[in-house]
Amino acid sequence: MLRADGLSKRFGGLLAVQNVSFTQFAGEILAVIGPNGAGKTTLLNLLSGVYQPTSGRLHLLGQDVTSSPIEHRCHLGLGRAFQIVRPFPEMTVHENVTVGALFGTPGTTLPAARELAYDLLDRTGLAAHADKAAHELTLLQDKRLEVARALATRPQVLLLDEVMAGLRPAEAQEAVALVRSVRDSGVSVLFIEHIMPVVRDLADRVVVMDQGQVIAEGTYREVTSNPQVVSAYLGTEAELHA
Amino acid sequence: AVKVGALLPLSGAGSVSGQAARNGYLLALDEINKAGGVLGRPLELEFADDGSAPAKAVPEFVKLVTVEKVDFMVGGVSSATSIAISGPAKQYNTFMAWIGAAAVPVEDAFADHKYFFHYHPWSYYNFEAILDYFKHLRGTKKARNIAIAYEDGPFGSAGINDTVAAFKKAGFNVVMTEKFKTGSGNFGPLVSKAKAAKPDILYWVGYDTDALPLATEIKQQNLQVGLIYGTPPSWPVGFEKNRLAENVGGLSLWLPSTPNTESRAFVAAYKKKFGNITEEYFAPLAYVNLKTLAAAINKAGSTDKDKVAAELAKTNVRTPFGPLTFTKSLKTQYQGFKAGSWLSFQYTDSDDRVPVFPLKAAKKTTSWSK
Amino acid sequence: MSGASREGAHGVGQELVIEHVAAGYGKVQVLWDVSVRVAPGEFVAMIGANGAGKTTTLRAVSGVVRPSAGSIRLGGREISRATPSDIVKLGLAHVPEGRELFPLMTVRENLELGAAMRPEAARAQAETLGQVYRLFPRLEERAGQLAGTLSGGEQQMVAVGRALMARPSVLVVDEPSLGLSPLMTQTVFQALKAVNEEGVSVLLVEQNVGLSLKLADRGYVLENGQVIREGSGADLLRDPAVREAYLAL
Amino acid sequence: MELFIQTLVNGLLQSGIYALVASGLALAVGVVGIVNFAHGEYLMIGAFLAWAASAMLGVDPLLALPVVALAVFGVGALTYRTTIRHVLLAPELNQMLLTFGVSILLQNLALMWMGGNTRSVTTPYQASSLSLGEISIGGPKAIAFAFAAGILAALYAVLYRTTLGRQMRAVAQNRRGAQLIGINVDRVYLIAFGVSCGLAAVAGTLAAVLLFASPTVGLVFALKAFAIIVMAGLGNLTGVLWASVVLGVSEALVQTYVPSGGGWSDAVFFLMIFLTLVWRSFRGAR
Amino acid sequence: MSKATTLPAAPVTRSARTPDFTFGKLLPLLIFFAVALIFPFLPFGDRREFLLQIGFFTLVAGTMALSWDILARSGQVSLAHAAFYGLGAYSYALLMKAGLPWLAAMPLAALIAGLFSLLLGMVTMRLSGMYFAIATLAFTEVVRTVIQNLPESVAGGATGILVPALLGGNSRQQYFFALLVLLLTVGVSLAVRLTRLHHAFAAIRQGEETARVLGVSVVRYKLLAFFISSVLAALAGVLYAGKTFFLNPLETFSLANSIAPLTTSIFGGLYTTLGPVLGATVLRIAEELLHNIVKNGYLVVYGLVLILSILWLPRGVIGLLRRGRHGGDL
Ligand SMILES: Nc1ncnc2c1ncn2[C@@H]1O[C@H](COP(=O)(O)OP(=O)(O)OP(=O)(O)O)[C@@H](O)[C@H]1O
Ligand SMILES: Nc1ncnc2c1ncn2[C@@H]1O[C@H](COP(=O)(O)OP(=O)(O)OP(=O)(O)O)[C@@H](O)[C@H]1O
Ligand SMILES: [Mg+2]
Ligand SMILES: [Mg+2]
Repeated sequence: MLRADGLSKRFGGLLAVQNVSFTQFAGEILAVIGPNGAGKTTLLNLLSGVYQPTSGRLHLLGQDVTSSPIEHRCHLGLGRAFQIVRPFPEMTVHENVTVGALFGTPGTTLPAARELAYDLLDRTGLAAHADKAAHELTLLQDKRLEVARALATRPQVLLLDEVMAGLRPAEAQEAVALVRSVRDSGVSVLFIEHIMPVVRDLADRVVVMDQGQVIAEGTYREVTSNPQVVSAYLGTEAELHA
Repeated sequence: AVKVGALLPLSGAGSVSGQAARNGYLLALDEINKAGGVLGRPLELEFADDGSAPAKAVPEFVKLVTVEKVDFMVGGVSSATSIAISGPAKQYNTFMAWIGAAAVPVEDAFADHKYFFHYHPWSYYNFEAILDYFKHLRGTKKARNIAIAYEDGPFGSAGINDTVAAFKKAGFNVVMTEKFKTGSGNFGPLVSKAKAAKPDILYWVGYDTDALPLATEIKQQNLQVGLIYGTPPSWPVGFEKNRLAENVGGLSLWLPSTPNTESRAFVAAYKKKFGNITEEYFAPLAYVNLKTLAAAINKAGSTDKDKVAAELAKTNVRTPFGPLTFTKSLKTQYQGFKAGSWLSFQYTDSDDRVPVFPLKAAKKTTSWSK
Repeated sequence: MSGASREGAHGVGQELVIEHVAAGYGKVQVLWDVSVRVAPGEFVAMIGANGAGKTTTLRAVSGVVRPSAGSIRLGGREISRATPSDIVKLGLAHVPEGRELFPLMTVRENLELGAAMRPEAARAQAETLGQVYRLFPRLEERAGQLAGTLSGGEQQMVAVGRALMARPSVLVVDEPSLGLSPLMTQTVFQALKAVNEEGVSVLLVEQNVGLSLKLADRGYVLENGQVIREGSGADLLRDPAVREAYLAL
Repeated sequence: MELFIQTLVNGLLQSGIYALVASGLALAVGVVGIVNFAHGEYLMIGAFLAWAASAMLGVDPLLALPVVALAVFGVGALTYRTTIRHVLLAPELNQMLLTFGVSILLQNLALMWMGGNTRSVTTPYQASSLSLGEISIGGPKAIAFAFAAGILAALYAVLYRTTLGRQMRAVAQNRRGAQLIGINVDRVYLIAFGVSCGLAAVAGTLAAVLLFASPTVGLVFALKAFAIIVMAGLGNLTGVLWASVVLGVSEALVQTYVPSGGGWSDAVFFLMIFLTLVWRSFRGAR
Repeated sequence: MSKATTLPAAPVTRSARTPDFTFGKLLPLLIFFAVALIFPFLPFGDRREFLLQIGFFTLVAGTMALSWDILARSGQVSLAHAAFYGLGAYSYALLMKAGLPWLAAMPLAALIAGLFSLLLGMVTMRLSGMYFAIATLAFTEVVRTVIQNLPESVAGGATGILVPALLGGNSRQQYFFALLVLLLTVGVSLAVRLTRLHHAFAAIRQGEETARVLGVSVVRYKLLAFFISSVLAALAGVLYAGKTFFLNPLETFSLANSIAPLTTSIFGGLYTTLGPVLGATVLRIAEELLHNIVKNGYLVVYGLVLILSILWLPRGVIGLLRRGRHGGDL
């Protein structure tokens, strides 16, 4: 589905992402974890086309998309939710999602897009806020909106950047269930998260990054018992499940 | 009562001339009504502001004609607004005794209008007057080389090619022809160029805003030139007090110091009414405009356009500008002042403008700085 | 803000009292009746569902949102009508939701501005900056980088660091762990505890309920703009309703 | 060769006026983010005050400058208090309409009181110049250039070296953040806007000496100043001087070496700006 | 591989659907056009001819403002409207001079302006905010200077060029023709509002990069906005040319012609169809009334009106009519 070969990104003197390669298979849920500033979000920006890589290649659904424009990747089936939320502030919540539905898949009619947007608001728990302007939402509601909008583009590969941070356990459970159900419909999911219980429950495979590089890769159990990961990322709190 | 509409630029780019004209009209109105009005009743004068913009001038003109039902129209300063109202003017067959709008396209636009009296000289008459003066300077001061600086808008650019050709035809060397941007204060390059051209006369066509910066730059770069001669519609207030103004020459239809009786009377009356005197010739021009129109109506004995036109056409009066009669211009029927009405003057160190040409009006001879 | 400050590090904690506060945005009322008390030097946690009004409560405290009713007192002075800048001068610092950094300024400038508005903090600026850098070494590495280009977690560190730079006597913190790695979350919480132990009163809003209640002396539960429960951290942790709503996983 | 050097000098001197007018705008628009369409009108007020000082009181405009600047600071502060303050939270376009209204108001007030005439002042140094061989450097324009450079340097120092300057930048970048750390946002805006107007008055005073005072004197230069600060990059103060010099010199070159170049100087001015902006946008893209 | 993914069925709880469009929202527009249509037949007596002229220029101002607003909806705050107005006017003048029938010259002139907008749009693509505004301003100034400095035989140079009267100078016919152009503009505006264009433009305006991530083809939509907007502005320019018989570069391309649509739209209500039209009408009426009441210095009061209106009506005149939520306006 998604294959990265030796992706690198340099900001001035800083190599934020160094030679990262991985492959994500259809229907797989892949977690990317790592310390703050490890380069996770930058990696996502490379995948979604917000940044051009300094070197390396990227394939999406068999096509080389290394230098294709952002919207083209979206049309191919790449959806993304931002870590630092970016709602369209003056639009209503519903209109925000409608934009994703309308343009994510070429050929969608406006009524169909509106309908889909309402469905997604229901599924992300934003139904009650549908007619609010997006700038009136709380940060956590904005994060849900990010997810709803990304889903609205009907992606084949969904990139989620810390969308569950700040959720209560019960809410996190719902979110986990939502992501699972999305996966069950055939979508591959790549997500970044610092909440380890969520990573544990959701990820089929975990990639660990530090200082721009992949330092470990494997199942949740494998990576959390990797001493390098523990010292760089998890800390002494080895007991992760409350 | 007889109603006259005055369409003037009371705001916008042309407001200096417009406001001056307004005062001239008010003064004339006072005098007319004190003397018994027209056709035995007080004359009514209705002002409208054309904002110096065609899109405002058209409705205002139509309003004066159809709503206020004025019998005659006076005023008009900017060429663009005058052209814009030529349509409605023809539609309503409006009687127009017009003071401004010197550009040639206006003449084209009103060429076939039966009731169009144009007081101000067309731009080619202005040039004729200048050429006469320069020929005189060639005779007395051996002036041969002319450098021309003109602003790049419609005012400065109108007929510039003809100007250059005419100078050449009259035997002058046009050693420089340069555009400048009015109001920019950016004369450095132009004066540098003029220095290389070594002109006897620097002839500039621009606005009041350009007078001081140009004079400054000439002094700073020490350009040697016999005469700096300009034709702005008006001069900066306080320019006469500036040492840089000394010997700068210009063209005007009228100066407050113009020595004829009519002018002195006008100055006195104006001072009495407004407390000070204006330098803008649009004030006396408007004054003459309304006075002659009122006289013609009285003579015609009715407001019938044809009768009034016939009487106005016969006008032969002395004015602050000299005698006024209406004769044909290149394209229009009734043209008032022509080349002969223009005065050339120079600023002197006694803070005043003194006529230097034509010689019959001159109070001193031209100071030549070479 | 009385003269003697323990170890000269931070001001001695002041009391923060929120009484029957109501507030909202425009015509929408969000808080109905909120009463919270933070004793001098106390560490109080506030928890509550998404949209309950926690952030709004903190905004009311720091003067960004005007309460429509009720009173807020800081060290005995009424501040519900005071401007945010007055409130900061009285010794309150706020780590806001959404960080609210200055994106086109460097990390260092962001931090220094945190100290700039309080003379006593400005005087100790160099020293506090050292403490913040010790707490977040990453920020020292990135001192010259524009804050807007930092990673999410790094920005959160700046937000916390900027508030500490003010050497507050009362610190209100809105979800500081958001976006931080597990390791960094621990660091931040330890830092809050340390600051608190120096005498600073802390009011913390946090979804990481387990951790925050463990640290806190007392806690409040907010729902629909009203306080529905309060008690010691340990009591609340034992409360079955709280456990079910905020801890079960 | 002499002509070439004189041309460069001419361009440089003209750029001083540009930079001077732009300096105040650079603070309000470039740094603090208040899009002030009325900037030229504060310049105009400054020019009239300087003219009044000279023509009515006989005080040299340059001597009157501090008082003029202070007075216009006051006018600016008043404008801020009564109007701008209330639209700070509104979208930028609303601010534009507001300042546009202020501009119409002030310009027409001036027209009503002073008439549309051009007024000029007389000073002994007006035509002073320094001659180096055949090259001459106009005195007042050189003063304007020095003022511009000085003001921009001072602004830079204030913005990047003082707490007040940092506060200004902070307020512009994140209002709520600035509030939260205790910055008195209202006061900072007031000062920034007032100072910007005061600087406009400095430019106005020199405009009165160099050019003229009239209700429309601000128009020509404010427009160009806007373009200059945008070309420099909003918030880039050193860029303002550079952009002015580049524009002034290229205008001078065109005027000198292209026949009838004076007519093309505006085209060159704006074409340079257009190309810079476009080029930078394509180069800067990723 | 096609995107045939179906999402799992939604749970039973359903959001309340707010309809996007109701005919009720069109009512004010319908009223406006009804009034505008019978306006020339109202018993104004002597004032009719005058009011027709005012009406004509108001309709032109409304067309300009609305066409500017359509562009602004895509986040492009342009100061090139004078350029397209002028390009339309000048193209029309030159095509008429070349002997084309006016009904052919008019659309052709609009198309020429449209082509220029595409060129401009392509190079200003990546600029936003003030940078975009100043680049478009610079474009206008360059176009003006070029026309001004071309030999007089080409386009009249600085002096200007005469244009034949529109519809033989019949002011009532001119009025209805201007009304038709405004109707066309309103139609286009509504079409933009009620189709996907609305969502594309709004998304680009509020977050260009985010819009692209969501699949919006930003380049295409921005250019489309530019094209539509400039064609309509050019039509307004043609109306102006045919009404005033005369064009000169300084007036036709003046900054005022770029700023008026901006202020009119904000005054009326941004990003709506009714707002700019209403803004033009109210401003013109206000100006006319002030002119009659204050006479001297009415522009001072006019400036004051603008200031007070933005202080009290942050959403423009339309905010008085509609107290609804964001985005609901047509
Ligand atoms: N535009 C930029 N310019 C300079 N440095 C940048 C830029 N964007 C990111 N960086 C730096 O690159 C590094 C990687 O950032 P990134 O956002 O990818 O981290 P992350 O792994 O997502 O961290 P977090 O968990 O905190 O969100 C960080 O140190 C950041 O400061
Ligand atoms: N600026 C605003 N304008 C209008 N409504 C707002 C605004 N900010 C928040 N709200 C509304 O107020 C309610 C409470 O918001 P608040 O931010 O206080 O909640 P919270 O408890 O902090 O929630 P969270 O856990 O999501 O941060 C929410 O329903 C939100 O939609
Ligand atoms: Mg990240
Ligand atoms: Mg919150």
